[in-house]
Amino acid sequence: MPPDGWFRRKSKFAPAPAAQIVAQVPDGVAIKCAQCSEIIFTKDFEKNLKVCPHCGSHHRLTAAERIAYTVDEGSWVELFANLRSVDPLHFKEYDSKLAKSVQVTGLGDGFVVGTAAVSGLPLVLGVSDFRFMGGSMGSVAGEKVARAMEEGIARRLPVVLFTASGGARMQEGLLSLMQMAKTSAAAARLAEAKLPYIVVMTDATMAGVLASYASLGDIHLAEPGALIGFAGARVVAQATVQKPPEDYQTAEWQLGRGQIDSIVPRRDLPQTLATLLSLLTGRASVNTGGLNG
Amino acid sequence: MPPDGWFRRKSKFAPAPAAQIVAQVPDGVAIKCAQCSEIIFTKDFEKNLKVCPHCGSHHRLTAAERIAYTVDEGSWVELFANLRSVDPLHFKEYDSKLAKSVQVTGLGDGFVVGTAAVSGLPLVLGVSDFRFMGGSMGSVAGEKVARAMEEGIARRLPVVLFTASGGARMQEGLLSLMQMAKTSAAAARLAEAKLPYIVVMTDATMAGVLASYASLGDIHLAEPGALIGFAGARVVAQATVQKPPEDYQTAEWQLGRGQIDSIVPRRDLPQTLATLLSLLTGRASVNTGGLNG
Amino acid sequence: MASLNVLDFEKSIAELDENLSKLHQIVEDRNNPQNKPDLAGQIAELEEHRTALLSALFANLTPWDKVLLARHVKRPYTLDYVGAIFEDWTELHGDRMFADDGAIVAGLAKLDGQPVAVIGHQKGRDLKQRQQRNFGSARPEGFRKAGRIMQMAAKFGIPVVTLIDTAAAAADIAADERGISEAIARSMFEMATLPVPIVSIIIGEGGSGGALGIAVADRVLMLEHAVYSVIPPEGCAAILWRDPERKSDAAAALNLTAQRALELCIIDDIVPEPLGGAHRDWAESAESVKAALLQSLRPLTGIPAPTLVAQRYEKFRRMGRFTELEGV
Amino acid sequence: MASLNVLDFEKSIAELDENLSKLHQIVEDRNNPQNKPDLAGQIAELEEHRTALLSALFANLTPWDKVLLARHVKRPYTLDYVGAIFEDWTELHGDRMFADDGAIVAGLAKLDGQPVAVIGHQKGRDLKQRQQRNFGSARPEGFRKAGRIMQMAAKFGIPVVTLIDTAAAAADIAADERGISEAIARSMFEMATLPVPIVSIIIGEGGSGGALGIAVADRVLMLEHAVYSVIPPEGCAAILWRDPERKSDAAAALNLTAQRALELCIIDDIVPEPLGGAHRDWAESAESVKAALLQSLRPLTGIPAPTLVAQRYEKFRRMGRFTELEGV
Ligand SMILES: [Zn+2]
Ligand SMILES: [Zn+2]
Repeated sequence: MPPDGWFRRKSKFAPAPAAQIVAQVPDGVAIKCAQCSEIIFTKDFEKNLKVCPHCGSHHRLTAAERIAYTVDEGSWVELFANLRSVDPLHFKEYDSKLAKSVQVTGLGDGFVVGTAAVSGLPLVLGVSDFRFMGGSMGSVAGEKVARAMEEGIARRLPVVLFTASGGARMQEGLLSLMQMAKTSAAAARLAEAKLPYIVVMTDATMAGVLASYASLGDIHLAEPGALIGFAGARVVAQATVQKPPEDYQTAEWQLGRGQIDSIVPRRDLPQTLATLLSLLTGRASVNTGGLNG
Repeated sequence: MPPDGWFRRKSKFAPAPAAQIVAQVPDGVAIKCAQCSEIIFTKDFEKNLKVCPHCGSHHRLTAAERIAYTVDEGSWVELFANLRSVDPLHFKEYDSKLAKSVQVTGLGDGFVVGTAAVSGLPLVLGVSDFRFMGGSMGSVAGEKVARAMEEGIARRLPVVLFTASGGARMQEGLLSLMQMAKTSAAAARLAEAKLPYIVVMTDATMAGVLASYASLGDIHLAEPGALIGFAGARVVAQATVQKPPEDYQTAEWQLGRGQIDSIVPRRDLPQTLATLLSLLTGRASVNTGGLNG
Repeated sequence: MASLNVLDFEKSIAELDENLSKLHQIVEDRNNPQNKPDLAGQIAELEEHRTALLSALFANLTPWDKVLLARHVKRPYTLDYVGAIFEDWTELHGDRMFADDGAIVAGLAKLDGQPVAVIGHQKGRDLKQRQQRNFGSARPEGFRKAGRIMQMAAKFGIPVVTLIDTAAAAADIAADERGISEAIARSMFEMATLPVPIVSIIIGEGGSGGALGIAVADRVLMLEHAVYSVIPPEGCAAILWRDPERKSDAAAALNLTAQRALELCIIDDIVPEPLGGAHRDWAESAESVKAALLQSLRPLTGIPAPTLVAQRYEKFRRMGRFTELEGV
Repeated sequence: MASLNVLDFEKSIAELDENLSKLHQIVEDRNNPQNKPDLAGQIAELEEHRTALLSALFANLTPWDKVLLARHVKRPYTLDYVGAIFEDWTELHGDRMFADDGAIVAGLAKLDGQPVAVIGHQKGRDLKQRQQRNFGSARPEGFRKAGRIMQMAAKFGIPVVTLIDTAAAAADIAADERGISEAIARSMFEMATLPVPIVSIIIGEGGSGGALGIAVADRVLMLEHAVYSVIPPEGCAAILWRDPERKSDAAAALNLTAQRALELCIIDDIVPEPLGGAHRDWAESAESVKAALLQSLRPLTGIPAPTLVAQRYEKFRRMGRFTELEGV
């Protein structure tokens, strides 16, 4: 279960992590797309939901951006924000890495859960923030995923999770590994309660997260070009003689392998989610106006 | 859904149909194995359960032979023996083919059902006789398979079916095709009743039968070398560019494709069935002596 | 209607259509607004003649004519109906194990405002599409995708509609390798106990196990000129007469028309096509199919699941014709 | 014990074993019955010394020593235990969809007269076996076969025993193509609600998702010298220090021993191995495992399925360590 920094990316298909976007012009007026190297004015980039207007590359979002781009304005209520990771194994540099991630992201942990509405349809929403130690799943992320599902059961609401993770968080050892079982078991409970569970796989969704709750949705959506796979490039190279195909471990490749229901451009995601939630719950959506209406 | 006569056989793997075994020596003292061309004395052939002592080829059995080789002596009670095919579509030569099959086999139809015991363990047993129009599934065979399963449900007994069929019986048109749905639905009922269902695939198990009740067992056994596949060689050749592998559509090939639990030599089948029935029902088997004890 | 894709028995109609279209062209010629000849009478006469001819032709179609109509390349395919009949169509892909089979499409949509799961064979109209769709011959992944969507529908209490249009299931080595037989059997097995209403309609070819594999339904409908058969007529002719060219005789022997299927109690109803076949008026065909689906689904809605499943079992359980001798 | 396959820290034991075997040889030499030297005293002394040395060595194993022991090529594998512990073992093959994966074996058997389903990773001892078994690294088909057998066990009310011994799940492109992630996830998902008792025992390597994929059990046991880890020590060292050779440090950091797993409440019990490790006495190891399985299964039998499943959920639900801030 490799953590962040483990994944090699194909230049043609996979978008670059947001962190790699280097500001080329002073004062943050413009940035350079790490995918196509074109210059993008920051205000165009933001307006375009951080999709490169030149190459269409979907750059990574923070959890806050994702929520803002997805839910009806004013509908978001965060839950379980008080959970914090500990360092149960006294693992090398874990403490300092955690502190740095908290500082950089302003988040208590890399997985954010809350209730919200999309086109008026209520749901439990969970979003992973890749900046926080590569979105790796430690005890807190696993706990929040499980609580999101239990919240769905308690409130009879559908659950939508946006995944972005390098896998289990090595620094918590077996405690991390067990989050795979915990979240899968929670998904099984949600399924028994016959509540819709939609996964939206974003760049990157890997290893222990892909091999647990990310692969157990009723519906799997993915953003274009997102890196989605089991093992990192190094491990695959060790295990395989032949060269991977050009589009290996992209959303498009996974679609062809039967793992994804639909690849949806970022701008269309709110509408697609609203349609699916309406179809699965029988509730009618309402036009809520604005960006996502 | 092609009927008998449709299947080309690979010389290396598939055994010849019993009908092809030509008596070479007068007075039926010996026969010639159509597989390896060796001469076998009839009494050795019978003693060896019609398995060639030279090449191990499992020659086809009649339903009566199969029952005698499988169940505890004296335990067999036939059911539904009074069902007879009709000719609902007035299909070319169907009447005469039926009459000939009845005459050759001495059977009312090609599928025989009854209750019996194997090592003291009671079961519902069904056996297809390939001599009867290639074991093709018309209304009677479909009805008897469904009744076998319903009998299992009514008596809370496991069901064991020996398959041998070229597929649906063309001469009954859509009525034949619907036997696929009927038998699959009956298998679903048996499964809901949580009763064991064991399929023993014998030479040949093809097309509409393989694509219905034969593929729905809890356990799939097969005799060595049995031809098992979806489409006949002609159809496959039309649909495929590459040459089939040497062992294509043999039991051994299907084992490698994940469709079969175990290939069991004819002599071991009664013991294997007894062990499995004991494991699945929790009942203890008893040594009943004799051939199958 | 292009002169390509015209069946033999349609040729007289095609000629009439050509003449009619010439007359219409003259009338509609904008460069000549002053000197417009009055052809209304002629046109009306021709159209009447055309209707009469179509009626006569289509009242006397042979089973083989029906096979050709069912396979007509201009006939509306599953996605043509889906686009015309349903709202909010959201296609869902993949079997979650190996691949996404283009020969079967599946998704969620609304029919008259109510959510339904829609599953159907999809043929291709041009060469590229045909390859991508494997000519509508489903591979194991197609049936497994269908099964996944049906289980999802069951989970959320959503009725299932299947549209059948396939010559046969994929019969190549690769399909066999991945368990095409098991996939078909499993699909029927699961449909037999699916706790939601299922309505199937054969819109073109109902080719043996490949068709029945997604047609174990509470109500099975057939379009007027669709066919449903245990074996393709060509294959049947090859076996019966060692001559695939006697497919027309085989088609007759197989009783593969909607009319015979209804008489044999294999299907529940025949859905009318526009005069001259579904390919002549897609919109009218879609209206007809939509009305039939709604009419079939309505009485099924609200039946408790155990009753529904028991009735479905009895429906297929009764199929078949045989006698029971006395005193045997 | 051959001089091959001897771990570094076992070398002193190997030397003693060699001396002991020489003495035994002399005593047992049948060609020299008259002139038999009385070596009983010497042998007893050496054996005592050997036991003391083994005890000392094995009381102070490092985590990395445990990794080596868990991977020891002479260590009993799943089928070695199966042959020694169960009766009526009947192996069942295939996922009914694509293939039979040799890296996971599955079947039915009796444990002390009672039917159980047995599922386990199987490594190979020689090169050919290893290739056939993919070194015990399960492919999607392995997890799907396991799932099929578990569902069968559930259907017939038969408890499930799984034996865990894998470095990791298959991580090659082909495994990814066929959905290795989905297969692992689905297996955990289904085990979470399986309505029969499940007992898992890690007999050698418990390698991340490949291990946990069939270890979502009511009782999880570990052999004394088995290891259980979120990532192989080599991979962890490569990430932490960009140096796979620092695997020993990584093994310590990962807390992958049975003793630590028990302290972290990840496993329920440790099953003792013979002195010097399971590879020194297969029969005693099998006895130990059998006793542990029986002891674990007995209290689970008779618990109503909903209670059993609820307890299993709570067990895994509680795993993890974090804090909840107040006033946030
Ligand atoms: Zn760009
Ligand atoms: Zn022979």
